[in-house]
Amino acid sequence: MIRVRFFARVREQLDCELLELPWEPRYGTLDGLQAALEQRGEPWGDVLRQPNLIRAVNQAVVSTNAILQAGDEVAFYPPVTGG
Amino acid sequence: MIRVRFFARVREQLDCELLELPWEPRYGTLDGLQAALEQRGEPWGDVLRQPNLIRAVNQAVVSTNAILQAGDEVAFYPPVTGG
Amino acid sequence: MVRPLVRDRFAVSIQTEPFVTEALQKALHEREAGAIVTFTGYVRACNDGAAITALELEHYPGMTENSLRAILDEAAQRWSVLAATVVHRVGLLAVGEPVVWVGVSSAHRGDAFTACEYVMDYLKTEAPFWKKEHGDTGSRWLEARASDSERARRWQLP
Amino acid sequence: MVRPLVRDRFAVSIQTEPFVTEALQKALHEREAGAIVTFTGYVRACNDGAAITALELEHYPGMTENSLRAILDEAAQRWSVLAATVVHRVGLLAVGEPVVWVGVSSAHRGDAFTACEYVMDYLKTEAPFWKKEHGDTGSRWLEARASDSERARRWQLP
Repeated sequence: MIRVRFFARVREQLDCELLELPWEPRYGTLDGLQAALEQRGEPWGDVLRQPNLIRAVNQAVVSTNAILQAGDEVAFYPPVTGG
Repeated sequence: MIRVRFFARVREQLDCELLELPWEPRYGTLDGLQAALEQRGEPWGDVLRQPNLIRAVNQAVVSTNAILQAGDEVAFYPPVTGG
Repeated sequence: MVRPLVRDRFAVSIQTEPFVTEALQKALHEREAGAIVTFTGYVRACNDGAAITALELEHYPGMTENSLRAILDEAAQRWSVLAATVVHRVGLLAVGEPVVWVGVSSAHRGDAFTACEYVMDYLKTEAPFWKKEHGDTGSRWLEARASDSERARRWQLP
Repeated sequence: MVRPLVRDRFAVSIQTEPFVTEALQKALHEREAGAIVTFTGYVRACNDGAAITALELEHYPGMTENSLRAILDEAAQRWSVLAATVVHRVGLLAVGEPVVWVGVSSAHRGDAFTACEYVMDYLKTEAPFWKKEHGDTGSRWLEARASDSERARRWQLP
């Protein structure tokens, strides 16, 4: 299984907070997972292609592509605005 | 009259907190006042000739010489160490 | 990166409840501390000209705490810090309420000022919190500010 | 230089009594304030290797207040400051006791951090306070530090 979380504006736009996906080989990279999610149709494609989207794997920000394994937690969110 | 205050180490070295001097023409400048005080004998000469002595006239620091008038308040003190 | 001796003095709290700065500051103080610098961030009545009625704060539980601890660890490696605390509130906050508190204690003031400002600049750009403003004319998610990114970049080592 | 509208929000207190930082900070807060930065200085147990039992603080009544107000005025002219307070204790203080508190409120954190640090740097080098340390091996007046003069010089305008 792979767990995918969405936060803030991204969460609202997708109307989705958490996906728990049975493991598939196409989820073996972060880019592969994102492509699979974009293929779910609108609004998924537009929302996940927005500029400045932040991606985190196992609660650490990833700035390029990354290898994923079953059990990983991935998050997509907009630039942070706390403080 | 001219009022002369001493603070901290300078106060202790002179064993004097406040002088109230009847006005004399030789007190007409800050340097003149200091020379007159230094002539009071030891420890006055040594203490007032110490490096880094700060001089204030009417509660404002003065870095060179200054004109004094009857009624002025002059202070001599070491570099400040508050905070 | 496990550094238990240092970690003890570094505290992070994500909470909905208000905080009492006096108590937080007292907990930071110790015999060798000559200086404590604190930052408190508040919900402002007005932002970019829009009147605000409330602020809603979302975060990424787990990652937020790890992110703040990593920022404190980095500050403690770069400056001489005796203890440091970050408290950040989440949920719905009214205008005037405190949102975040950062306190740093140090032997001398230079380290305390610098480390406190560093923690705030990285918290603003790295810790996964998001603000949604509620106002008379509706609600909107805040946009990240370029000025915050620039402030954080000042701290990058060559 | 009379600026009554500004002066109202700038408070200076020289006192022997302890202070409560929570109350001081609350008095600084207003609806437009997004940030409050505070500095608290404490009596350290140890200074330059010598064990301290108490610290005695002398000041120049009248000049001290004027000097601190002038420093706050200058800070308010150079940065966007909503309100600022300086509290400085005098008399005999035990190890661990707070000596000085500086708080600055501003719309944004950059101005609050900078103005607070500026006030402390000038207080250290210009306000007429003197510290005498009492320890196991006797008493001594503290010497001014060159590092404090250097910190203050950083703020000089060209």
